[in-house]
Amino acid sequence: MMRVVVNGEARQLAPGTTVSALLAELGLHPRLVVVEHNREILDRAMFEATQVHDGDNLELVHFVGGG
Amino acid sequence: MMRVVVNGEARQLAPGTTVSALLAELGLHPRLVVVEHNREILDRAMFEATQVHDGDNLELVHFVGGG
Amino acid sequence: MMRVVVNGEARQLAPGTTVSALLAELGLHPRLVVVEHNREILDRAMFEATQVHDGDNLELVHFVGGG
Amino acid sequence: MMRVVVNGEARQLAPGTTVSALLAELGLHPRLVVVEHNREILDRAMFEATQVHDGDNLELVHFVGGG
Amino acid sequence: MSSSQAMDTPLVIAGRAFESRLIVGTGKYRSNEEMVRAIEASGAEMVTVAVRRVDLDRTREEGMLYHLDPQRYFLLPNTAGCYTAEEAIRYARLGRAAGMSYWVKLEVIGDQRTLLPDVVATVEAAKVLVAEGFSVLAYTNEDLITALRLEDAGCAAVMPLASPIGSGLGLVNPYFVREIKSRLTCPVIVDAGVGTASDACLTMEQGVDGILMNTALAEAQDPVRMSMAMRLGVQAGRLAFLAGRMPRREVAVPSSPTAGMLD
Amino acid sequence: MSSSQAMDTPLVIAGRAFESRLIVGTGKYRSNEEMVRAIEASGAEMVTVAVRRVDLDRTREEGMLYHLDPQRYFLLPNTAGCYTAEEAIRYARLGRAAGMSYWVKLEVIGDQRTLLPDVVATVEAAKVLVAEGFSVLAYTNEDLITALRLEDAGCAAVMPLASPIGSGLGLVNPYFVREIKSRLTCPVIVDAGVGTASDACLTMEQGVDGILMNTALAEAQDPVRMSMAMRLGVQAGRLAFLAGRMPRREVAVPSSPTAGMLD
Amino acid sequence: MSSSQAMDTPLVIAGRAFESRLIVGTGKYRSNEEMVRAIEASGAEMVTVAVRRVDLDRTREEGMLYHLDPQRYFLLPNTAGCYTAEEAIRYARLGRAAGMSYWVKLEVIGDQRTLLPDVVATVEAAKVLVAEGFSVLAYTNEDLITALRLEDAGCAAVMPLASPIGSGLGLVNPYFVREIKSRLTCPVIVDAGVGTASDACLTMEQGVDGILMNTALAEAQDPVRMSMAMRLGVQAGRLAFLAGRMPRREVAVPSSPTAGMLD
Amino acid sequence: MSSSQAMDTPLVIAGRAFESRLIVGTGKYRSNEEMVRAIEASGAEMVTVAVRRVDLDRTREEGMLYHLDPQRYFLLPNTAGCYTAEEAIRYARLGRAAGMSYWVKLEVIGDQRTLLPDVVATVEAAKVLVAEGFSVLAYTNEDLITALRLEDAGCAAVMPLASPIGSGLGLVNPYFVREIKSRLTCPVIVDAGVGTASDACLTMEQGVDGILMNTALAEAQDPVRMSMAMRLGVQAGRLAFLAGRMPRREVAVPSSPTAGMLD
Repeated sequence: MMRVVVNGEARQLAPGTTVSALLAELGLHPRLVVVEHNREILDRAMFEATQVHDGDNLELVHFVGGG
Repeated sequence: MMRVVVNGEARQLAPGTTVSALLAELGLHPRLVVVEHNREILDRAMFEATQVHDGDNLELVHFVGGG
Repeated sequence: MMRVVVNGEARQLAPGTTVSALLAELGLHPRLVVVEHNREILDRAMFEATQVHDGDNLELVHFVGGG
Repeated sequence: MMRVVVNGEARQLAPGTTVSALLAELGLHPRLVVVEHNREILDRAMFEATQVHDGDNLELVHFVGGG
Repeated sequence: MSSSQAMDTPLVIAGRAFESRLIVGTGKYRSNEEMVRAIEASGAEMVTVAVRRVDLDRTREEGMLYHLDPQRYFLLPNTAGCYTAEEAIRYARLGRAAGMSYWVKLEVIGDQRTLLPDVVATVEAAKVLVAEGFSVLAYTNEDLITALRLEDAGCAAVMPLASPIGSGLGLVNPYFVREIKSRLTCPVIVDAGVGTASDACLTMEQGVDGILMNTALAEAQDPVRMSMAMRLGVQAGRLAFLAGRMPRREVAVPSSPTAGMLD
Repeated sequence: MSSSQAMDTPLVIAGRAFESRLIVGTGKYRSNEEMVRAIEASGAEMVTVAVRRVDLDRTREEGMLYHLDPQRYFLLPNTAGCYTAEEAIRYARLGRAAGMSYWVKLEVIGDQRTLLPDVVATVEAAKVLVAEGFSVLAYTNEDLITALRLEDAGCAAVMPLASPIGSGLGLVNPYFVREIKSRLTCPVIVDAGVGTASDACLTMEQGVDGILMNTALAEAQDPVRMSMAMRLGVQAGRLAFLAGRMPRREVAVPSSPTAGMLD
Repeated sequence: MSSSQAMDTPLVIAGRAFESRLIVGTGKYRSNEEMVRAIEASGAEMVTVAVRRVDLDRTREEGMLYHLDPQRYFLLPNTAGCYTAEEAIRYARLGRAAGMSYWVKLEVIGDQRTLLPDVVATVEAAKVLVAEGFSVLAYTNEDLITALRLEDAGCAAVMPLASPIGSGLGLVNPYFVREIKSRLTCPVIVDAGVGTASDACLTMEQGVDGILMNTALAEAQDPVRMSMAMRLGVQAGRLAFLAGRMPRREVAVPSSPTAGMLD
Repeated sequence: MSSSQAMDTPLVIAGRAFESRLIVGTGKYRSNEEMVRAIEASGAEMVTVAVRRVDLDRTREEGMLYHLDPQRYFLLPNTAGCYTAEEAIRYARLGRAAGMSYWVKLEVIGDQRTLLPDVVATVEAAKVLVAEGFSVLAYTNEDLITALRLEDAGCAAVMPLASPIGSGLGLVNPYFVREIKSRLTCPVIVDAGVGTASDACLTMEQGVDGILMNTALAEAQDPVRMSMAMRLGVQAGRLAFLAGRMPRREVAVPSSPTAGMLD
């Protein structure tokens, strides 16, 4: 298994997991999430093709209420 | 001729002049004027029947702009 | 005994008690008290000579802190 | 003659003029003036010894009313 | 404005209901046309008028009834310019005869320079007029004691000033106006002194029932725009009062979550 | 409201026109339902949102896009909570990715207790973001010099505070805000500190182009009513500014004619 | 303080001259010792006292005359707590008998919650007392008309409030107080409502002749320091009024010369 | 004034103690004689002066050292009129040479119309001057973040404005000035904008350590009287701050006992 950090928490992922797969696993709709992959914002079009690697840092963000 | 005071000014009127006649002479529409005859407010219905007498004091008032 | 009212409270006094005697009995210095005897302000010079009678109403007042 | 600039105005000075001489010529008391000589503040102790040269820029300043 | 009025109840004075809490005067406009358009923009349903002699030398156009339709606007005669109770009572009666209504805006002035009310004469006149069946809306100062007496005298509304007539200084003493409102049961209308929309808004936020104004509209550079501004300002202040404002605090509080920040 | 908006021009920021001069936040409401109804009542077309981590333990309902239709409301991501230029730039980019727009409300906070802006870092971040093509609406303090630099940096709007975020103290320094407005050519939006409708009205009377608020609505006892109050208060203040208020004077001036009194 | 008093004239009331324009009350202090030290620090020459029943159950120490030397301080009896003219007249007479002076601070209260004056009863009582030879210093509200009547009634001084007794809200209505001062010839002393030194200073800057206060001193955390502060604040405001302040302007003007800068 | 100063501690700046918390400028007086008398009356121990070219065409009398004895007054050179850090540093050095002291009132102006400070350049210049051993008293705006940076830069005192230089608008933003005072450990002196004694008093009541002013004195109709007024106003405000004011309340509280009334 791979060790990655998602939104600051350590997680174990199966090798070869894609970003799409991760979002699906987390029950998140790709349209409503922005993914920052190792500090780089990942284009939605690349979710399918992008694999997560051991040690990666992922931030999954969206809009919340704010002023 | 009779000498009366209308709105503070001395005027000469023919004996027997009625309030209606006075208003007509002044070009005032009875509906739009209130007549105070010797300090008594005169009912519109009485304009016809009311004669002005020598020495009478008449105040002809209406609504003007005010706050 | 006489029944009088002093500062709103009923009191018993020996017949013939003077205002001076009353003040002395109450431990009040005449110079520092104003006496209202049956609604009339009593001159200090009269404290000695003035007798209290049955049913009299006395108000003993002085200066207190106020703004 | 030398051409120097004193407080923004061109002036002619005799060759060899010292700062002290210049102040004297201008009627200025050395204690009450600060001399900036070619952008360098000149120590009062050096007024005597310092010669003004052709093309020099001198600023003579002092305290005035201000908030 | 339906949506905003749906959030409020009507203003009821002497049993008569008004959708608008803004009452406007008709004096000092540059032209009658401008006055009419400004009053329309203000949304006011009740407008005040003065009672004066017909000018026998001038054309009839000066009369208000030529310009304002009494079917559309409820005309409230005032006793402006009166310095005694007797004089005010006389004008009130003439106003009733002219307007066919028993309503009067009672003013008894006590001083020419400040146009401040003579509260003693005002209470005296109010008693007489109430006894004659008038619905008296009484102009007064910010004195609570006088306001209570005017209510006891049977006034239909008590109208403390925000500041002197025509001054435009706004609401100088919100404490006293708020106190008057909290102590009276009859409607409290703030009369005189409002200068701009924020004054009207702030005044309504004190919880009063309405505002009466004239100079702020007539003397604005653009009376029609200002009338709309005042209409909105009065509604805004009323709704803010009903809504209940946030607390004031000297420490900042973020509007966005402090949690969920990125590493 | 058509009649009142007919008296004004739209607010144009970065080439985009808005009918409403009120911009509202989406934070701190008691419920999302209340937030939605309040925003509707406010008439706002642009609403601010924050960018935060998805909470992986909670239901999806927390996301704003579940509640506000981006077709109906123009979403303005903010950088609230950022204390450095770098951090703010990072959040601005994430907001752009989330919202598909190049607009950002730039905030770089300099102090946790007062949430006052770090104006140096704000100018620095603004330059970077403008270079990346962002339309930057920059939150700042009442300092004219900083405001001029933000305009020079290419900001689409400069947003001085009325008072600290969430304080509800209202417009503390009208002079400086007026000065900023008079010296800048880009829109000036007052952001933060407004507490009630009269604050909004007074602020607009200074001539500024709009107001951004959140806490005054979310923390009102009745946010929907207060939102309507603010909508009206902003319009009232705007129109009063355009109308041009009467002069203030300490001497009274009668509203009714002094001539034509009876003997 | 001699130098500062050299710049002013004494306050003259009913022919009696006072160096100090600050009059203080004697109520509500934590202890009589503190009261005495505070009054000393205030520099006041006239102090108000109340007339009350001797408490027959308590020690004699409660009497003011045990604490304040009438040779040093001019004692001004008040009619505080009276709600009718008759009651106030009765207390005034008792005060005269107790203090051997014909001076009285006349108060007729009209409402228990606000302690606002009943101005009608106050004028009525003033007439009676003046006829009996009293020097009447009358507590009143900010109403000019009432103030003029109190002067006509022969009052030695008219004393409008700054704000309600014991409220500490400061000078709420400077316009009306200034107007009263400009229209009366007798001394105008502002009585009640001052909360801190800047209130006193601002009040004196309106041009009034003096200030009477009690709660601001007695309820300060350190009454002695506050009494000195008020003494200085009253003098400061008085001198600033006499000096004539600079104009207010919204454009800056340098204090240092713009000429003579270096290249 | 000893008694009042006995109630306070001295103002200590850069290790130097001052009895007076009032610092005054020397500009804009109608005559040097008037200036000297005004400064005497103010009780100030530190006075600011500007550095300018000697006017080679005029008599020597213009120099300040002809009028103020440096033995009696501590002269504080300013950098007024400087628009860049470099320029301000140059003037500071000239001032040191002229005054033989390492103290400077640092001003770097950012805008000619408002004379507001360029806070970025001010912080930059402060760092350089502190490194050269100067005791820097820095004029700044009401921004807390900047104030904290000036303290970090080693300034001997931070001097936020009350309002623009020469405006006389008084203390516009008491919240921010209070916040600055509560967060800094170095002395906070309010510089610029005070117009009259009550402004000075109110400013000191915020807890700041002192006030620097010039125009309010020089432009008063009677500068000597106003200087005494300011001296007293500053002391009054300081003592009121130390004394701790009574609470504000909207309900009245009697100053005289409610018990002991007669039947």
